[in-house]
Amino acid sequence: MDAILLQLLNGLDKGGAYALIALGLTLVFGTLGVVNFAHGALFMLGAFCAVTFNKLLGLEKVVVDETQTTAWGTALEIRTPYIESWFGEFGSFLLNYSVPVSIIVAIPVMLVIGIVMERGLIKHFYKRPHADQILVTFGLAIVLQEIIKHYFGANPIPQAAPAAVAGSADIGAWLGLGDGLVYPWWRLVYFGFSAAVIAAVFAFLQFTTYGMVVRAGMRDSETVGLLGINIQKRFTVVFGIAAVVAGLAGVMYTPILPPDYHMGMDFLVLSFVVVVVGGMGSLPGAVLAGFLLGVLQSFASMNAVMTIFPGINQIIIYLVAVVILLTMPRGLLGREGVMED
Amino acid sequence: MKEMLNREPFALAAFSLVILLMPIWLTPFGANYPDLLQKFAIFAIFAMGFNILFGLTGYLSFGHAAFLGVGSYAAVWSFKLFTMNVIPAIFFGVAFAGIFALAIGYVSLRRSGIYFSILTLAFAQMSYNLAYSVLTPITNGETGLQLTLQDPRIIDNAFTTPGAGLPETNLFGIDMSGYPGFYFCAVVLIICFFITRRIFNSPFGLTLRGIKSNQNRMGYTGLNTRPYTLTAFVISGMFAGLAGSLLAVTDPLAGAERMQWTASGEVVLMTILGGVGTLIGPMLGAWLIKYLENIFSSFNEITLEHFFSFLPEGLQSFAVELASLFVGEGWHLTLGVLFMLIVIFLPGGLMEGWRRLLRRFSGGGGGKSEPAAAVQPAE
Amino acid sequence: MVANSVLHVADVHKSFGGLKALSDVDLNVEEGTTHAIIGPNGAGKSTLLNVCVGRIRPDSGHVVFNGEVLDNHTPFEINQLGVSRVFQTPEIFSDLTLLDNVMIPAFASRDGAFSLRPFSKLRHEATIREEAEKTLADVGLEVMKDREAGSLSRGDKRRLELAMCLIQHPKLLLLDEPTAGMSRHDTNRTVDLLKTIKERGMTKVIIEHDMHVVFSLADKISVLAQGRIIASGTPDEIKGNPKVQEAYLGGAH
Amino acid sequence: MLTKTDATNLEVAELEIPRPDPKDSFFSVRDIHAYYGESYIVQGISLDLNEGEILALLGRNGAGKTSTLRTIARVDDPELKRGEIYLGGQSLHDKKSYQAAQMGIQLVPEDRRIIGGLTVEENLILSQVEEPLGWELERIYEHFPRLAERRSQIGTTLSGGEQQMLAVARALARDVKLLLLDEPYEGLAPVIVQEIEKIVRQIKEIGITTIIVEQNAVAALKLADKAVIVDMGEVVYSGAAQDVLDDEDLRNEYLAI
Amino acid sequence: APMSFVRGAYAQDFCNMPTGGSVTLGFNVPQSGPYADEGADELRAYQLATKHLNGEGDGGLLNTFSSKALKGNGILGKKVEFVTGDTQTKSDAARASAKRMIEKDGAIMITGGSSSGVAVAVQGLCQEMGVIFMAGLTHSNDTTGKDKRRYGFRHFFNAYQSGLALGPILAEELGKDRTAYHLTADYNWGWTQEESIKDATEGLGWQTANAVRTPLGAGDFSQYLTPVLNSGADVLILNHYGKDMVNSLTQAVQFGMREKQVNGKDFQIVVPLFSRLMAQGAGENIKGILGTTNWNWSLQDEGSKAFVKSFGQEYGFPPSQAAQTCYVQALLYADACERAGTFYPPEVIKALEGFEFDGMGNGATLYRGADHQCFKEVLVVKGNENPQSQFDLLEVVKIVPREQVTYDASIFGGDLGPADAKTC
Ligand SMILES: Nc1ncnc2c1ncn2[C@@H]1O[C@H](COP(=O)(O)OP(=O)(O)OP(=O)(O)O)[C@@H](O)[C@H]1O
Ligand SMILES: Nc1ncnc2c1ncn2[C@@H]1O[C@H](COP(=O)(O)OP(=O)(O)OP(=O)(O)O)[C@@H](O)[C@H]1O
Ligand SMILES: [Mg+2]
Ligand SMILES: [Mg+2]
Repeated sequence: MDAILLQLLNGLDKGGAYALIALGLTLVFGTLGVVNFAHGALFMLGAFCAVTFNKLLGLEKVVVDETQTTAWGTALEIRTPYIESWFGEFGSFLLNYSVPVSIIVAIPVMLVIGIVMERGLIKHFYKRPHADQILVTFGLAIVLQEIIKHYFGANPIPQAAPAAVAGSADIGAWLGLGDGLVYPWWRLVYFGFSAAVIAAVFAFLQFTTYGMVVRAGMRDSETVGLLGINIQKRFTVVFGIAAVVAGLAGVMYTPILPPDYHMGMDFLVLSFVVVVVGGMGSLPGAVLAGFLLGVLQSFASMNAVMTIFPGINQIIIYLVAVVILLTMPRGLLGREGVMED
Repeated sequence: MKEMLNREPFALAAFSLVILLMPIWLTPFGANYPDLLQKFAIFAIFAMGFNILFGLTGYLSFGHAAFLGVGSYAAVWSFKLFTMNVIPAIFFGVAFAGIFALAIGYVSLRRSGIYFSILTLAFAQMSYNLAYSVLTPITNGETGLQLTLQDPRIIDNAFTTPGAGLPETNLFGIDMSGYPGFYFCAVVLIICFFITRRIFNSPFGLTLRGIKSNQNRMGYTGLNTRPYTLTAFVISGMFAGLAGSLLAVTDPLAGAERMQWTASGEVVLMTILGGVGTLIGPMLGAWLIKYLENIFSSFNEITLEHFFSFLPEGLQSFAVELASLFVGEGWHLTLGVLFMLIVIFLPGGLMEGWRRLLRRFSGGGGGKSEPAAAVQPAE
Repeated sequence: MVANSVLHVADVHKSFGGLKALSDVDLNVEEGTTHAIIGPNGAGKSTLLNVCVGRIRPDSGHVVFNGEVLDNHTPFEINQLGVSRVFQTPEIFSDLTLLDNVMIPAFASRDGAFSLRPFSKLRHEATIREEAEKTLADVGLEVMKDREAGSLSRGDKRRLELAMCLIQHPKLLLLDEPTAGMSRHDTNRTVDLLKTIKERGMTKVIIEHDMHVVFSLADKISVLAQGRIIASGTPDEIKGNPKVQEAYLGGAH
Repeated sequence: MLTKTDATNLEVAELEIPRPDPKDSFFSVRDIHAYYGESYIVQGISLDLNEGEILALLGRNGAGKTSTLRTIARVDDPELKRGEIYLGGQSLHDKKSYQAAQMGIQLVPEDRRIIGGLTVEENLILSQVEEPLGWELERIYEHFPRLAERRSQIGTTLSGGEQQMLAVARALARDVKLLLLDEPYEGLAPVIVQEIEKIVRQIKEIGITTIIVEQNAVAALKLADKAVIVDMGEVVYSGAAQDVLDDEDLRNEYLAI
Repeated sequence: APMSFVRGAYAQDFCNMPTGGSVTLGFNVPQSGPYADEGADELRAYQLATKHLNGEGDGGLLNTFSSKALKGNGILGKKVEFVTGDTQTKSDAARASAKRMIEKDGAIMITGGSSSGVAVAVQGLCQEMGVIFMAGLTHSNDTTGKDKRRYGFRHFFNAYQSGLALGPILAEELGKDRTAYHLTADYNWGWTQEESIKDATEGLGWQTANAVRTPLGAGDFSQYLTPVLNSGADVLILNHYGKDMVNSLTQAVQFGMREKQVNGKDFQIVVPLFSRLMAQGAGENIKGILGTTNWNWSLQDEGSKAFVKSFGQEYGFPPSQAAQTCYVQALLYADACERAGTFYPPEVIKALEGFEFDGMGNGATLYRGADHQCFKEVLVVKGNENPQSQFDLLEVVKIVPREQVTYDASIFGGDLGPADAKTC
């Protein structure tokens, strides 16, 4: 029972991450009609926003101590973070909360990145075949990745969650199921965060006229233009939002997964699967699929299940994808006519 | 002139000449060594076959590497169980890939567009994951399936006594490593080119193009699209299996990573880079990517210093610094930049560039000439 | 059922949600005749054709073609039986040349629903090619035969689609507003063309809002309104029918 | 930007330069040339219209009528490479389609272009996102009861004629100064044609300037004040509509009626 | 035939016999992919080795190496040159770049790599082509076990040795009454690692609660971690490497496993194979975690000190274990050629087989002839609780003597195959 509850939590948490990444993807994919292979790279850039912010906070004053030497014979350097020497208490507070605080930095940065990307590149590809979109965004993803690799190396860079939420929450006690049932605080925070972001994006696109215009523009941008609407500008905004959502997903994921330059590619395929299983052009579909796949993946990894079906944990996502796509022609909630040809 | 170029024997002869003379004309590019030449031929087959599906029907498969992998495994098993002769290996490689493609295609082709792509991707990823772990007894997992001294090799062992080391793949006694391996692959490539050309120029090919253009219309035109797309899928799967078995022929090892999505993605990129739906574009794309992967990655600072040694000292180190971003460990960056440049400036891939060149040299088309240049103020 | 009926629509019902697009539609098309269907917009005319070619399955009722009940036939099977259709919004192969556009249906009617023929050379399909060129000439598009179909003007796309149907020599040709958007000149040409086809004995069902076209082609006219056939008869009978006047023709005629 | 142009315009008016100025007439197209990629389609067309006039733009299939309208509406394709367009003294040739629409140009396209996935009502709301607004929804529904019935149906599942109504209604939902109608009667039953004709007359009474492209030349000419016939992308006749109706040779040569 | 365009018309005794004044070595390291940083460090080590072999720099380990055959004048008087390639940590790519170095650049020896799959694949290739392969970082038992090759040599230790070394220390530090839970990367290396550690710990009297296979590159391991705490186990053993290990360890710590008490004992995590780069990736979480490593820069023997000094002065930071093993491999090959007096591979192989040496770190070392595996001291380490610098991540708990990690060559099977020279 406990095990199932915990796996459910795992699944929801994982699902939150999938949904959040897929959400941005499906925005540009299902809404603007662009197959964006650079979406994973945006996720990665978000994570590196947190890394950079942390590095900036952690910039150190280097004092060379000539009296001591290192094992390889050079003078020893003594380092103290500037921020601590300047702000004292508040400095160490900032350092401690660097991951959540870096959201404030990441939002404008990702927005600018998204807008520049759309204005400079993607915009010219709205009318081009999907094949061209794939090639150009894949190229872009590689370039972004290599730039990050050049500056940060290939090794993962760990980011700590704030000390206050670094430990585990005693869920068992809350639910009256006795102790032994603990779950990391940060993962609960992540789940709450993804739910909030998803809800916000939803409300914006599904229930506002702005969202309706964007949906219309994706179907037929020429006609929408003829109705006096500057659809290009709105596309840019939507792309910016997608970049921000991906970036935030990346920022908040860093304490769970130490980021490295390749993490975007690792998530790319999975997020495509999530989007398509959810159904093209459907935001709720992407979210639903994200949670569904997350939960099923968790349950498939339970020992009891794995002893019955060896290796099921390796293929569960794809297996579910196949079954869903074969039983439901357009995924869970897909709209007719979107990316079917 | 154009008529002559289009004539079948001429086209074939020209193509064969170019392929067979690769060891010579690739010398200035530093690409004239057997392994890379073999890869050029093999991946050209892979991409050409992929294009039969993607280029003609518009169905974008994201799982073609699975067939490549199946072809390789089948070929290596043929070497292990039966004989080092490559003919049975290729036969099994193509046959198994074909059967596999038939099964996956039959199911996946129930959907179109992105849904089809993801179905193929899912099947390929399942194959990859299983090959990497659970199916290790068949695939030898991460290490990859290799020849061993304990292999039964029943046909060979019935006629000859095995030597001390591992035997080499052969075509009735001719070793298939090195240059002979390349020429063998080249001949297979030429045959594949011939087949592809025939498919492109046949009613079958035209029908496939019709499916790409307007699948809906096809039905009301009295054509059953499913068997057409399935045939195209199986043919291209068999090309992939052939390429996979040739990989095993020239180098008898089959690894699971050949089936990973990145490998499927690579052939997609090759095809788009060269020019979707063109006859030789995918081949050019394959060459470009393989060239970058093998040659650009090999440049290191020392090679660069040599290269820029004609420059004065300061300039030289600057040039080396700058260039080293794009070669050696930076070769991926070159690849990414190249993808972007080509697709931005040559929509339609390398073949588009070729067409533009031709047009420039043949002095532009006829028709009405342009009025004076635009006098439009910008926005 | 009439003895020489080619197409028999029996008691067909179709609704979309709450909307009854077709109710209780009964229709007989006799061999060799041209049967026009007219009616106000949204009456269900196109829906009726959709039912005939298998694009839409009726909720109840049957379509019988040449004695064969088309309940479970897919569109391609229906076409193979000899039914071709021109759509209201042209359905063509936009990125192929006009010649290719016409050759594909030609292959379909010669080789059946599926034929591999991977090794037969296209260039050698001389007879088919000739026929395709001739058909394009019939509709007046021969000079453009190597253009991409997507770049045609709208009237030309219509004519191309007509050519695609004609080359199949169907037993039954269904035309959904074949002259809409055509200039007077081209409309007249098309009418002439359709008349010659009639002489060849092809049966046609035609939907048209252009009364000039209807009255110069039709042997029989059925009027559809709100999913029901409200009148059926010879052109003269229809012209005189007050119900039709009110529902469809308005004061103009 | 707008105010500045207005100011210069005023100055021009005050100076009263004698040379013919395109800005004098309400709507003016000066020698436009437009291309689809490399094919040269609109080959120097000029038009002039006063406020409240209706112009019938006639010609055979493929003559370039649609292309001309699209160029005026400033759609990307075909690309305008040379020539000038003015509406109410403001230049249009340097604008994008959405800017042209905000200045009061409305194109009712030949294939109607109802937006998929949106209901009838949403299609109408869409044209009221940006100022300036025209008819309110109630008024539209009053004139097109058919649309009122179908308001929550997905727009693309309407029958052809219903779609045509929606396309016209969508244009009226905006404050139109120049209405471009591309074959508005196509596919419509005679009763509806009369209905739309009525609307066009009403539009005329309100004083909206209109260019109408129509294969049913007689119907169009009866409505129109002026007529222009194009062939192969060039103007071959320009004059009063009544003259075309009267001149049989002209009709025979270009219109086959 | 075009062969004559490409290859000299002269007869060749063996593949890529050096004929001019120089000899070319092929350094095949991961330059892209997850191990790119490790590969970069390996390449640094190789460049340093080349310098030292050619008599430049401070001579490095040439000074401490027990064999004095190397003179700093290249190998057999020929200047050492090198070519590089990118393995991408993929077997196919690694073989392709090795082939390029052999077929095009005329490399006489291939060395490097940062994973066992690649090592086995390239080693097989080198056997076929008759080119000696000096493996870089590869820890799987198979490399010198069932997939061993006559032309392949490994200086690095293996999973089995990790088990042998770690077992007693675990008993010492954690007690004999423990229950272990394994999370194992679901591929070849993971399995051999799991098996070796399981053998070792069960030999001590530990129980094994469960051994669960996780897919390679799972990213999020939460679904495998949650069952651990309720399984009755009090030790978690992570048979993961690279990114997998960084992630699973980070997440295990997040799940509160370091603070837990199970069966009245502190819950513990063990990572059998450590590297400094991995420790860096796991950050704070590595503190106090036990594991083994091949070599660490804090070692105080003469060889290690000399290497750290040369490397640190050249690049400004200390070398990783991957760098050390690669550097040593390059020198050992050169030395074997000198001692054999020829580049002729069968002779060089003979010179390496059974070779005993010292002064390269890890004490006295044997290149065992039976399986081409090196036997030397193995380090049991622990994540440093109070690092003095950003490189000071591992603390050596114990140096396990060579005898204790020596095992019978026959237990893994395999066959070295013939040593005959090939022309290529
Ligand atoms: N897929 C559908 N879903 C919902 N309603 C539909 C669908 N297809 C058609 N309709 C409705 O059914 C009715 C009949 O449509 P149909 O297209 O048959 O009309 P029509 O007679 O061809 O009209 P027109 O002359 O204008 O083309 C219309 O009111 C239309 O809105
Ligand atoms: N997208 C396009 N690309 C290339 N050529 C085009 C394109 N659209 C139209 N054309 C060509 O431009 C010419 C004019 O087309 P246009 O649509 O303006 O004609 P039209 O007068 O509106 O004809 P219709 O009465 O048939 O609608 C035609 O020859 C047509 O083939
Ligand atoms: Mg209709
Ligand atoms: Mg038109």
